[in-house]
Amino acid sequence: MSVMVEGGKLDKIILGLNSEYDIYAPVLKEKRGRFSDTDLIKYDKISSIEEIVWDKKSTYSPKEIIFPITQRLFYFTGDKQTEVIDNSKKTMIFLRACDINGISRLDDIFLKNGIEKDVYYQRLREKVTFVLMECSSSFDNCFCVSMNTNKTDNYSIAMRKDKDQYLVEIKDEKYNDLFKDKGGKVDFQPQFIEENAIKVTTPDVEEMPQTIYNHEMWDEYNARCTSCGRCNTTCIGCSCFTSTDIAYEENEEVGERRRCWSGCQVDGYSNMAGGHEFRKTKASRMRFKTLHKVYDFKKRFNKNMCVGCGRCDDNCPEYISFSKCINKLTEII
Amino acid sequence: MSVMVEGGKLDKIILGLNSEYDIYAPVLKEKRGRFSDTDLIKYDKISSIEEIVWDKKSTYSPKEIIFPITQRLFYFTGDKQTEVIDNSKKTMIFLRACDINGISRLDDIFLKNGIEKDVYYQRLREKVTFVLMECSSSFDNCFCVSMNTNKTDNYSIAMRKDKDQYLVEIKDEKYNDLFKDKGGKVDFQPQFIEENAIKVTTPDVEEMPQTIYNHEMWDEYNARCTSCGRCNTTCIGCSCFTSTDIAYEENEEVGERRRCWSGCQVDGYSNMAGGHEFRKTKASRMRFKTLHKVYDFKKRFNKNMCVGCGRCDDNCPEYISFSKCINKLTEII
Amino acid sequence: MSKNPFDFEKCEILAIDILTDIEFTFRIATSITPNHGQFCQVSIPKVGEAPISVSGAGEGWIELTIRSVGILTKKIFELKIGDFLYIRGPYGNGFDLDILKDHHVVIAGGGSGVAPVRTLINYLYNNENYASSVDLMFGFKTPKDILFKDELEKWGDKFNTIITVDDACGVDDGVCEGLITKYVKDIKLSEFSKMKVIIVGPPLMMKFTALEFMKYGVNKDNIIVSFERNMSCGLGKCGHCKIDEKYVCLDGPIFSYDVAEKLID
Amino acid sequence: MSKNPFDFEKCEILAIDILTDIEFTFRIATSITPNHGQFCQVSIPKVGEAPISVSGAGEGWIELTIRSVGILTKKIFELKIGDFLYIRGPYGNGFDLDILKDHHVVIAGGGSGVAPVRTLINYLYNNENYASSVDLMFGFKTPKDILFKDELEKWGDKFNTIITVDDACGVDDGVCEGLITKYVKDIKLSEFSKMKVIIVGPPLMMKFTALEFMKYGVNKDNIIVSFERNMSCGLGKCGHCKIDEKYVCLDGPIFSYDVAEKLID
Amino acid sequence: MSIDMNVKKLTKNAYRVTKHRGKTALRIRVPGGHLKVEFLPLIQKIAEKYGNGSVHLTTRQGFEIPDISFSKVDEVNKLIEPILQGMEIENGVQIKKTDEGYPAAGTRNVASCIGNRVCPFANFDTTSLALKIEKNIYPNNYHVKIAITGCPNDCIKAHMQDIGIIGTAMPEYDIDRCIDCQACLKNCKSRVTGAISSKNGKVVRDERRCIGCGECVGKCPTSAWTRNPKKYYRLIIMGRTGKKNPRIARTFMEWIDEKTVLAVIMNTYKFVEKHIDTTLPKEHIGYIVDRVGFPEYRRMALEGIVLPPEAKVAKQITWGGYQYEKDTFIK
Amino acid sequence: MSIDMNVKKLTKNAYRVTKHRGKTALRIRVPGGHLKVEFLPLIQKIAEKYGNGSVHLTTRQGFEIPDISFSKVDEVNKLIEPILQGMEIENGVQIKKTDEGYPAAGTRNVASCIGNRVCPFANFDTTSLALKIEKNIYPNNYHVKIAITGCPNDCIKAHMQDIGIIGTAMPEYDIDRCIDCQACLKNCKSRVTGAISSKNGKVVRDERRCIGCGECVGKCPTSAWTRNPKKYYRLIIMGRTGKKNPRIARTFMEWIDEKTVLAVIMNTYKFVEKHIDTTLPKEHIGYIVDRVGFPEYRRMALEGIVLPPEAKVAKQITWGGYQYEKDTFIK
Repeated sequence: MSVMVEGGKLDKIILGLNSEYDIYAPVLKEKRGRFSDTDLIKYDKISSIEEIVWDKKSTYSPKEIIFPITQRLFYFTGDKQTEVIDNSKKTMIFLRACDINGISRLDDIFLKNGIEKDVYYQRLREKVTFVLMECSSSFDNCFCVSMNTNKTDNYSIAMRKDKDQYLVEIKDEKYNDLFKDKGGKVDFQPQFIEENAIKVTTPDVEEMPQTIYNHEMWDEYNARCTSCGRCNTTCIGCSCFTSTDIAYEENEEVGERRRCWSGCQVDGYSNMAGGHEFRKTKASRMRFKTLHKVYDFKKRFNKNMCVGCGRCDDNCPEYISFSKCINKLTEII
Repeated sequence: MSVMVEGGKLDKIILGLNSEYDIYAPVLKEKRGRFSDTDLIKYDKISSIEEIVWDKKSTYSPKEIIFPITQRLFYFTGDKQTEVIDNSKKTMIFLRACDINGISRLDDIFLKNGIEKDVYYQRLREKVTFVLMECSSSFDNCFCVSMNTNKTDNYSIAMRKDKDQYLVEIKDEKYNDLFKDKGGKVDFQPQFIEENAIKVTTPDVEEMPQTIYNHEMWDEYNARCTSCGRCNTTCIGCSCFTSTDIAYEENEEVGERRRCWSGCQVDGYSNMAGGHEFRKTKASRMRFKTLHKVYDFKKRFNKNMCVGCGRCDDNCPEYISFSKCINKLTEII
Repeated sequence: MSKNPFDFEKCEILAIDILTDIEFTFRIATSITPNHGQFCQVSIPKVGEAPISVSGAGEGWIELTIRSVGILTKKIFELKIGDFLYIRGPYGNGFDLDILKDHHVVIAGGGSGVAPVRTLINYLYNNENYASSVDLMFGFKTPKDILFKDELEKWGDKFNTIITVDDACGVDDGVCEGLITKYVKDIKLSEFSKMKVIIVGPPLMMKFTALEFMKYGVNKDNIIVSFERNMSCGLGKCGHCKIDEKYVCLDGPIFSYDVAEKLID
Repeated sequence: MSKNPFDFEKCEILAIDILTDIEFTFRIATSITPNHGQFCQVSIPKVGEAPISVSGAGEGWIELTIRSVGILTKKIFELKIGDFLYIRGPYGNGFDLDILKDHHVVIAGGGSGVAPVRTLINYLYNNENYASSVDLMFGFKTPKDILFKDELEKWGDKFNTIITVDDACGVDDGVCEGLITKYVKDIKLSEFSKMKVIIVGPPLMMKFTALEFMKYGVNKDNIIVSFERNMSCGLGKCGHCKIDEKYVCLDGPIFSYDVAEKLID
Repeated sequence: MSIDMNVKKLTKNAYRVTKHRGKTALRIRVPGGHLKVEFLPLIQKIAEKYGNGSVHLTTRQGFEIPDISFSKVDEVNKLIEPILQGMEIENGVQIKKTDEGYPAAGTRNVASCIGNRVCPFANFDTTSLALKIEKNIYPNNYHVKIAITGCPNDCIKAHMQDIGIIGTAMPEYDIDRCIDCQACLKNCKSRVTGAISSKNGKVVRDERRCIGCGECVGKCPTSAWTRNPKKYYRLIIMGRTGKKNPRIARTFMEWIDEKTVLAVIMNTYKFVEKHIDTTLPKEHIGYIVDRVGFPEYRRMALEGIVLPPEAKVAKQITWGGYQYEKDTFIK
Repeated sequence: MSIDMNVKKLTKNAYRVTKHRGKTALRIRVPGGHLKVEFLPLIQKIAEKYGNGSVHLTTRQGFEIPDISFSKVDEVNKLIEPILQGMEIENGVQIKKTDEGYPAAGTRNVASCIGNRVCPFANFDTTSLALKIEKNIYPNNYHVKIAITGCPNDCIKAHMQDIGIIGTAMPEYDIDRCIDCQACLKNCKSRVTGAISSKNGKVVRDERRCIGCGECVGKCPTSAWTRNPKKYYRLIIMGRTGKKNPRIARTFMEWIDEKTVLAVIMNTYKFVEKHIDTTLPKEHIGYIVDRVGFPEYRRMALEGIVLPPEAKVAKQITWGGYQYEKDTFIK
């Protein structure tokens, strides 16, 4: 069922949903950008459809909703340990096709890699309803089409903003009631981006030639990359984390085990206890990331990790283009 | 007798004269000007005609030759006093008509004012032979014509520089021999400036109206004049001095009485012992100077003190124009 | 609610064996029965967690040989018998015993690389005819760094055992001086095709030892290595131990050298 | 060689009369015979030279009343009888005695202005009938500033003498309080035309005293003033004492008020 | 006619007395240093027609056009009318007679670094503040130097000014967004004041050590650090070069808002007005403060101001700098 | 295509990474701050065509043209060829490829006050020395800031530079020309260091107190004071703003000649070359000196130099300035 709903009415639906759902969407945080007087667009809870930013790409992906930047695993109180169990509401996430596809990569790791499921992820993930935000046009640095992530049918609701009106497809019928009498039926199916300005060809090999390991193509990144890790933190697919135990400062008897995002580009990520660092150079880290995103993940999960959202390129302070790096790699092979 | 002499030959004459005469002329002191990389033109002993600066006005007048800036009057050695007596050679001064006329003002003060002659001045003055430097054109700020000081016949020799040649009139026959066979006879008489760009009218009154004393015309100088005293020190006519006794630092038993130039514009000039200052304001000092230069000196000596050399205007760091001040005064009366 | 794989077991410390200044073996009470070469995530709550190879196992206990290299291990070293360690696991694949059966097995270890193969050696020691022949080669930095001295002596009774030190420090202790690669030639290398070489130790030691054996004709696929990485979750989630498409905590730490050498990190 | 007018005479100090804390009279041996109102250039070599009015004169000596206001005078005050002062002069015009003859003479002095008229008063005192009548008016700041006290008393015997102080400091000493201008009215002012008024003192005192007398009908040209300037060379060369076309050291210090008032400084 | 130029008037007209007799140089203000290039042809024309074809770019971000004859001053003043119009009057500066050149020169061009219109480190739009200040204080004959810098790096050298305004950021920390990459910590340690330390896998900011450069925000890959959207300023005062006692400006106020900055500046002028020794040629504000004392300056500078709650004000200041001899200020 | 810009190369090309994604700003050097106005139209054109129609006048006396797209950098580089030609190459700077923009940006534009081409106080032609230095040191990637000021008044703020060059005058006194007006004394006392005192009706200059400003010469109405025609310089070093330890430069050498100034600068580069910690992003010279120590800097700076006899060199330096916390340099 598809309907055309006015913003005001949509807000009422959202208000109604709020008792059951935390609704997340990309919103604008005024003057919270990296530079003064610049804004930040990130995922946060909304209570009005007006809060959603449609015309710009968010800096951070929605992954932090289901894979929080900091996530407590256990609390320790004296000798006792308590598993931290999330009791939050269900979540409804407004997001785009690339990010929906991105979340499937997270699912691969957290739910399918190895024997065990990551229960912390699983618990959050299971609460999620996807609301697809239709992309009216390709943003800077997007290359979803090349990555086959421009499309998805993995959503419950899809939406297009048309000035003050919203075209809504309710794919999961359980949401039909919500929209009943809220707008006229229309013939709406979300459209997907069919072409990006940026086109990427991923390496199409069974096995990466060993020569790539020390290939000079990586060398430039030693000088260019500053290991800031933004390509990891803004990536929808990056799922690495580091666990830490702490005792609280106010009472050392109490503490927690938590995990935080980490990333292969960040200093210390590949350090062993004792100090050995496997990937010391920025070139080696770039190689690791690149191969992971467009080669070895695929060997394991039959799809590339990278979904071409382009956030790495949007945010690299050193203007390193990942799409260009992929193409360079492919060309070399 | 007039002759045309080459520079080289003139130099030989000068060398010949040097045993008997100190020859003074305006010379260039490189980079010794008030501002860095500017030159100073002042009177000094020369040994070559080449050293003479013809095309610019000297900053300081030749008065310092006969009225030294610092002149020792007595030496004191223990209880003894010794009159300082100048034993220098005769002097020959290259100078212009205005300065020759200016020296006549000094003569008025030092030799004619009061009953006594100033012997220190007299002794130097009596040694002097004037060599008139013909002005080929009026310099900036000159107003000799207005002051009737553009002409003189008070010289022994007159000279015009004509590239490397010098036209010389030997008016005092005792110098004829010097020039014999040194150049061809010519028909040369020095020409005098007949017009200046600047024209000045001096006040033509028997007695200055009392209203001038507090006239507002002086007020502006309170703000403008900085009492630097350059109009006094560069003036050919200013003859004021201050006497000082000192004991030498190395031996307080020995000392000297000396006199130094002073000037009505300089702070402290009109101070009494005990502190009373007769002319405290710059306006009053400007009034004093102006009236002295173009009014009261004339009452006493039948000629104005000012000879219109314009050095005060050349050198005033505050760009106060004395010629303009005179005209203003005259206009007011 | 699903079982939480991050959950861990509280285990009493039964014995502490001080091997060197910085290497202790802790025997802890647990019912887990790890394979040879597997590891556990060992922790002290509020301090941290680290992957530690199981270096011994028996009825109701395992042994963990721990090297003091960081905050957690320093804290562990402060524990006494009767205190507790917290573990989860075992993780990783462990050695495939089957492929060793009736083969000439060479086990080459460098430094604390001896720990993960200790149970395997003891198995071979206790099952004398499982392998056709066993050679042991262990390299340490200096004589005082030698681990499991008593057992090395014991093993030496049955197996050809070469112990080397990089620097003998002037002590003539019956050990050889030099890298173990130097002594590969001293191993009876008659039956290349059937020889199984297990190498455990630092990355470069493993690489050059493997190359040395290959020089003598041992096939890559008969060389087995054990990777050390900072396995953290042990569950294939956290990403720290990933090399190429492999997760060391899941697919390793034991790899056939022909697989291992091709992994692009 | 011409005679050097800057040359000076070495004179022994014969007596020192301490008038006030800062005013001493030095009697020095010299053969010069100054006119009333003339001054000398007094110096200590290596210290300096200053113009000092002659305040007394006799056979082979003169008196100089000196006020300690600067470095030189301070040094002079350190001298003792038998030490030397160095003088040249006398300089200036001095008073014209002739014009006073048979006139009613009023002498008004302020502060150290008394010094230059002291010899003149003593002349009039000693030649009682030279002037037809003499009034003296002297103003000082406070009672302790009063100069020539003994002589004032002596003069008072013959002449109508008014002594005023700006501030009596509470002492009732027979002196009047207030500026001397206040007491001009107390002078017998019957014969304006023949009255000669001599005023010596600070510039403003002279000006206002002159105006006061003029108010009572005294003619400008019957008022005589004495200028204080920093006469330095005493010879009309150095310029310090010049006012308008006048050189105080040559043409003064004594001026008829009708001339003096017109001078534009 | 001989030159009779009241040079004090000339210098107040933003011309200077040069080394060359009868020649002057015009100083063109560019408040905040930001210039529409449409004014360049006029500057070029004046330099070519009245000057010597060159300009000097001043360290206060103005143009100085040298070698103009005294006699051409009036003509040049008429010509620069569009500059006064476009760069001063349109910005709100009150200039009555627009064809008589600059009405004052004592208060110098308000300089500013390029600010956050361009620079990634700047914490605010320095040029805009410069224009606001220019509007408030110009024309004025008191010799006051003000410069504005976008961050504590102080590229504009505000530390050498009578009044230096430093844009500061109040960094806010979302502990749950922090991934302990320590980029902020390392940067702060190596390039700033080491105000960030590591604690339990997160970081902690020592607010008494933080100088508000905002670099932690720039370095943070997760936006755990963001700037409080409010603008904060540090005010440093009485820095100077000069021949007597060159010294760097010292902090007078921290964490104040723009309103306070502007108010303190206006109060500073009142302080000058009240305390300047007019017997001196031009007593600079720093020397007035030295003479009158910081407490009196502080009192007057704060008069009528309600400080924002975060604001901190120096209770006393130790100035330092060069003192060439022990009696530099004992005379 | 996605932007893949090696920003390190870009910044070495005198462009900067700005706050705006994909936009840069070009910095045009104006060595010595003196500019022939014939270059203005080109600057205007670039700003209008490639930028936003505005320029920023930098505190180092250059132009910064903001808002240029990364993609236009090559085009702009070709356009500025006449500027490189006229302002660098003609001045002797070696630039191989003139159509690729500025070859380096680390060593900043050599700034100078207007100097004695105009200013009556300046002791020498600052711009000419700036050009000589530019020729010797540019292009160079080491981050070094040099400024030149004509007199110790330091209008250019040389006290905030790595290397500040102060033109000094050696005043010479002709006692017989002195009329004891005390103009020099009063000025020196009120505006400078009080190096002149009165003695026996003349004045005496305390040469250890004199900072060589030359103002006594300017004040003297009789030319009793004149400048020794030789040029003298004071070299002050390692001043800086920055977030760590803002401080004024301190005197390294006094009464040196131009040759020595140039040689010390070249030696300073050798010092940087030898001691720079290349693991840091760009270690500024001042911090290298802090780390390595002044004695080593002094040793290398003086290497191979025969000092003029009047020269004086600091044996040690106390730096001072802000140290925000006691452990600013204890880490």
